[in-house]
Amino acid sequence: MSATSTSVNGNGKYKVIGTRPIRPDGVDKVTGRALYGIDMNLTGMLYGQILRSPHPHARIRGIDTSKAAALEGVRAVVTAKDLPPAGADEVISLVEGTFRLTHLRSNILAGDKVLYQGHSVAAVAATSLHIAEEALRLIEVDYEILPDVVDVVAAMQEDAPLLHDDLTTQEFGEDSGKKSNIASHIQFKLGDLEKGFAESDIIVEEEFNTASVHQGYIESHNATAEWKTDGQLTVWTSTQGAFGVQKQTAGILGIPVSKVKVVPMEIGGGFGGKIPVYLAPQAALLSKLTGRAVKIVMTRTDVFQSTGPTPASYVKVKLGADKTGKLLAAEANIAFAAGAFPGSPIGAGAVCVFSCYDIPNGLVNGYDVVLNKPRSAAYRAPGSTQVNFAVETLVDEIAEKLGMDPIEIRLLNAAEEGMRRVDGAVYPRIGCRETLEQARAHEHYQTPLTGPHRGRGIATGFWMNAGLKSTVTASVNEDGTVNLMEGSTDIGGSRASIAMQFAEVLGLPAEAINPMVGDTSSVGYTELTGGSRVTFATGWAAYEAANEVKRILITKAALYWEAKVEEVRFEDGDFIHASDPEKRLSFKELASHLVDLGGPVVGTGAVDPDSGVGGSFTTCLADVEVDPETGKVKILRFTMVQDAGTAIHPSYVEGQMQGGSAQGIGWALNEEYFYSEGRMKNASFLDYRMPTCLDLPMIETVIVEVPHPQHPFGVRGVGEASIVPPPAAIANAIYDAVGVRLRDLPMRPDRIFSACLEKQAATVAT
Amino acid sequence: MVIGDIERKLRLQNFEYSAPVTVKEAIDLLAGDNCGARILAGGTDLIVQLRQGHLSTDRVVDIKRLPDCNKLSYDPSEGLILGAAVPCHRIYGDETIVKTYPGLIDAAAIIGGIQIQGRATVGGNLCNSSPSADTIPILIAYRAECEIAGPTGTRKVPVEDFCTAPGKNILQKGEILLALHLPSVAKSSGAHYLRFIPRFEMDIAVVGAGAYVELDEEGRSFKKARIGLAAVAPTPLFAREAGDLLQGKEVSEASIDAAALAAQSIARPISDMRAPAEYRKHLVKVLTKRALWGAVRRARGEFVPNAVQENGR
Amino acid sequence: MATVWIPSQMQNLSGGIEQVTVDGSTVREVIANLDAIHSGFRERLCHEDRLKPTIAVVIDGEISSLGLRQKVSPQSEVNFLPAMSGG
Amino acid sequence: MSRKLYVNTTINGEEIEFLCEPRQSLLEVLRDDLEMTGTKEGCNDGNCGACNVIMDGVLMNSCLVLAAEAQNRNISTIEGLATPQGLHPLQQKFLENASLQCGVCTPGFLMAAKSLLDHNPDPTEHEVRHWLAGNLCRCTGYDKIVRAVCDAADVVKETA
Repeated sequence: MSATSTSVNGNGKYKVIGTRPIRPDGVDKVTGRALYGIDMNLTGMLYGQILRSPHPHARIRGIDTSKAAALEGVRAVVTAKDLPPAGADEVISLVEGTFRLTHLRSNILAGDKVLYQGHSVAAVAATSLHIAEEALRLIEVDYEILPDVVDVVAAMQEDAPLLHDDLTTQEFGEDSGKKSNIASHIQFKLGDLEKGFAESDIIVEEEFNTASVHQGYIESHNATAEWKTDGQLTVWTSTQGAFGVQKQTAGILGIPVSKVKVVPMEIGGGFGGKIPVYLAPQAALLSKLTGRAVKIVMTRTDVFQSTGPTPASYVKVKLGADKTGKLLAAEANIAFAAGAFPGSPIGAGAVCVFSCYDIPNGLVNGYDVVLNKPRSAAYRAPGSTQVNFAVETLVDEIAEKLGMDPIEIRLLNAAEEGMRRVDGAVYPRIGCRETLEQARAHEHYQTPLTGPHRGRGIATGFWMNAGLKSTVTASVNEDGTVNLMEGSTDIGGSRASIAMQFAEVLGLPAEAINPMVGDTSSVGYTELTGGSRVTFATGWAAYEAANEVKRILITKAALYWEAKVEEVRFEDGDFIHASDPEKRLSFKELASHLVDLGGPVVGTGAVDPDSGVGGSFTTCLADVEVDPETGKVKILRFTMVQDAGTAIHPSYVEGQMQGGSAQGIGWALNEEYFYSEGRMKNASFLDYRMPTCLDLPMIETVIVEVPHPQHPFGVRGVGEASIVPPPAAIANAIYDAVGVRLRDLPMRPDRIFSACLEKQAATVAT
Repeated sequence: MVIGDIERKLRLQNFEYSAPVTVKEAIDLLAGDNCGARILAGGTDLIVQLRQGHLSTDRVVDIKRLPDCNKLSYDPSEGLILGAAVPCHRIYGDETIVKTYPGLIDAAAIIGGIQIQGRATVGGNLCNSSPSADTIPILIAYRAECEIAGPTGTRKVPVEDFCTAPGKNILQKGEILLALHLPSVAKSSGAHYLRFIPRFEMDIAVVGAGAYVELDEEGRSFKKARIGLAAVAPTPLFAREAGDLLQGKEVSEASIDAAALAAQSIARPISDMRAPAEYRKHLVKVLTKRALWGAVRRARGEFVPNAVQENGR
Repeated sequence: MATVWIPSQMQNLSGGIEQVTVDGSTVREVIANLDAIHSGFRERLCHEDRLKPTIAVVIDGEISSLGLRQKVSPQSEVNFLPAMSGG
Repeated sequence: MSRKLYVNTTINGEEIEFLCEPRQSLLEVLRDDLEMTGTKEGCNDGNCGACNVIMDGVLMNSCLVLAAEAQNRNISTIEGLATPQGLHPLQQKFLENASLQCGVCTPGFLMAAKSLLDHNPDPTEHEVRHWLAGNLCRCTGYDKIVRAVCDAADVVKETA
């Protein structure tokens, strides 16, 4: 096995940061004790199930639930009429965007129309799961089938079936008043595009399409709700953000947030897909009617057909460069399939499309398009992978046409501090160039790839990362340990990385910190686990909390020595009497005296840091072998280079890079929502082909550390950017192997084989 | 009015469970029922299909306690008796079978993952009668026969005549597949099964091809050949003419290409989520060639690793 | 005077100009002054006393969470972007 | 409604009796009736391996086993992998290698890996990957899982 990771600039400046302690929740997770949302079990709990539309687009003329309600063991049935009505202009503002309340409610229980196959129509609670499911068969829904559209370009046409009567195109803050499936249009412009292309010696322009792909977490969506007669609703669920669930659930149910307590259970993967609520409101309504706790867990088919895929896309890109390879002009038209309701990450797509390069002249048009697919949700660097596939393929083509090394052309144009992006923002210190340089220097790149039908590809990607609000509360125990309560649900080991930042400040071993994830009633407001923000922002909150603990402990030490506060300093983990160096107390010793030193020691960090527009860059190298007779691709070797700012727990940084790489590889080669007649036909882990461990090699990682200029430890988020470049790198590798350019994701064997056939035919013809 | 039909994975409908210990008892249970009892062997297809609502039943008859269905015995003159309830892992765990019927191992060791192979049976794979079943082409190539017991006695049917349509077969009410009989293999013979899937494991065959060949003593020409195909028609196909073409022919690129083209000509695949028809048609040729060459090399005593040898079980 | 970059979709308000320098020590003042020069900006960017939730303000490369209350220095560069976050 | 069946079985070395409906899977009974929620449900159709258990020495998807079939069988689940003396080397190596992120697939991987080492104490990387191919992990890209299994094999060999 090859080495896994190189930490490039590891500077030895820290004691705890950069080490690899065992995660605090680890033992529970390897012994089966950890309780995930799907594991909830309450006394007297009922089981809920959701009836979902088999049709992609239909008007609901009527729903008859009487037979289902009469089935023995069925305790309640709810439909859209059990939700409060919403005004057309009521909105809920969430971190991920602003949504019309009517849209959120009708995604939970369809009102007059179903807008996608899998759209929730009714919910049942019964004494067993089997009975609940039998009851679903007894619900009669009278549908008037309407024409559907699932292709993003088709949905944009004037004659396309309209999903919403009242949807008009928004033009960045202005309502165009035009009825359309195009929910919004955004445009960025920089420099003089025409001049840029006129000065270009080489221009490439192509169209690209990417399929809807799913986040693919292994734990299905779930919610258990108990609505007590005092009006207090408790929801236990797997979520990326308990406060987001609280806000959505309260909004959808029309009750104040204070009436909803959300307990985040352990979460079995999210990747952006566990930000929206899908089940909590239905479970709550059923609980209210029955007076019992109600648990709903989606089937895997439901997960695919009813929850957030990332948008399918149409991307057209034109690039111009001079003879030296300097990019002079760039134009992109991007359409994202938002699904049944507006809200795709089109803004992010439009920002990310040219974000890796210094291009003086640019124009980007982005469109958020509704169509008859499930409402899309965020997926790891949402919007960036789709556009990166197009640009990084074309940059490769320019390099090839100019006879340039693919890394050299990227270095020549690499984004740097002070560069203005097409959206107008100017970069602070970033690590784009460094990831390219490390990739170039890597043994992988330096080792020639030999053998027939083999090829190497490279691509560079970007994700902007988020800051947002986080709270951490720390309480010192008399044995010198610290209980640390945080609001960020832990999907990938973040308890460890937050505890380590806390420990670093106080010179404690990581093991002395006992981190816990609180519910919405026990911890301060904290935004979602997403946007690569937890180690960055919640870590920052931990840093602030640790500093407060330090300040308080200094006063306690002063009290202990009956000295003045100014006489005590903190050094190397010890509290020291400045004028009497004999008086020295370790954290643990001081903690043991706290019983006699007045009030408890509690520190809080509550932050809302600006993340900056810098974000994180990745560069990856992919070696592939293509079977020319079948078009099947085997990944021979894969290396991911990422700027982590500072790697707090390198193992989990590598883990993010490897996981993102694997998802990117799946997106590149085989994953897709396969539609026929408006219906997804492959809604299972059998036919939605996520990579197995036989499909992947070891994923080598190089952590680059270009510290974030503002973060106290220099942390940048690392969660997302690794998913971005793999599809383009693999496309470029396939070209290197067999000489065909793939423009559509996934690059399925049949597509590669067809492209090879066409190339052969073209060669013969000439 | 369109009632909300359910295309979802559900828990199971209710049914009775029986685990008979004699064939007679099993037949009585299956024959006596009104609403279609279902036979449970490994359950890796049945349980999923009941959950999905593709099948329904009021009784599940578990045949794993029937001694006749658990036989796994080889005799050089009689061949192999493969009980219908014998899971894949027992087949590839048997060294004699690995050595004697490498083509069967090729198929038995690629169905699902290890945990599926711990349960799944070749008999169940046949009775599920999916066009894409991995074991059926190689059973056809090996000239396997089905031993079927029913209310009126037992009968034997060539495996290529067993499947009648997707998910349908010749089993009548009350009948059970007890075992498969594979004739003994000739000297200078070899067999090979392979399939095409987009991933490297866990997929359903996009196309599968199995071949059995007997060569002359020098290994230069074909004495006979049989070819079976998966996922290219409503049932697994016996490419009889393609195999017959090879009889007496020299082993060469040309003869094997001709057989592959003949196999391709009878394929009539569909386009679905797993692959487009045209691509499947192309794959038939590629895989038939590869299966024949693999079989030839084994017939010549060359080492062509099967999934067990390649992956170390 | 802070430099405001006008998004291309709002340049109809600025008569096609993409860069405007305006006084103001907060985003609120900058927008008010911008609106005084080129009428319509307040309505495009704000809803009641807040930035529209679909709009983010970036000051010198930092996405601000303070909205209209964000401090702006005379050397500052102000950008308006679509609001977005990650997965 | 069909009558419930009485089943007597052994789970992690303890004799256990339960009543079940014929249509209940072993997975359902483990999780919902016996409250052994360490075994996870990921897909309920045999394609993710999260529900792996070892029955009479054979690795299985418990979602594809009827609870009734557990009669007189010997079943091992994740809850029985560690002993009062400590974690199994596989569990320890999963922790040391950071082989889990969300951890929901981990019990299934550990049971599959246990079954691998029972059959093949000295697997190559390829053999590990092949044996684990029926288990899906979406977080890790499998790298650190494969490393942990190889490391654990070394420990098991040394202590054998």
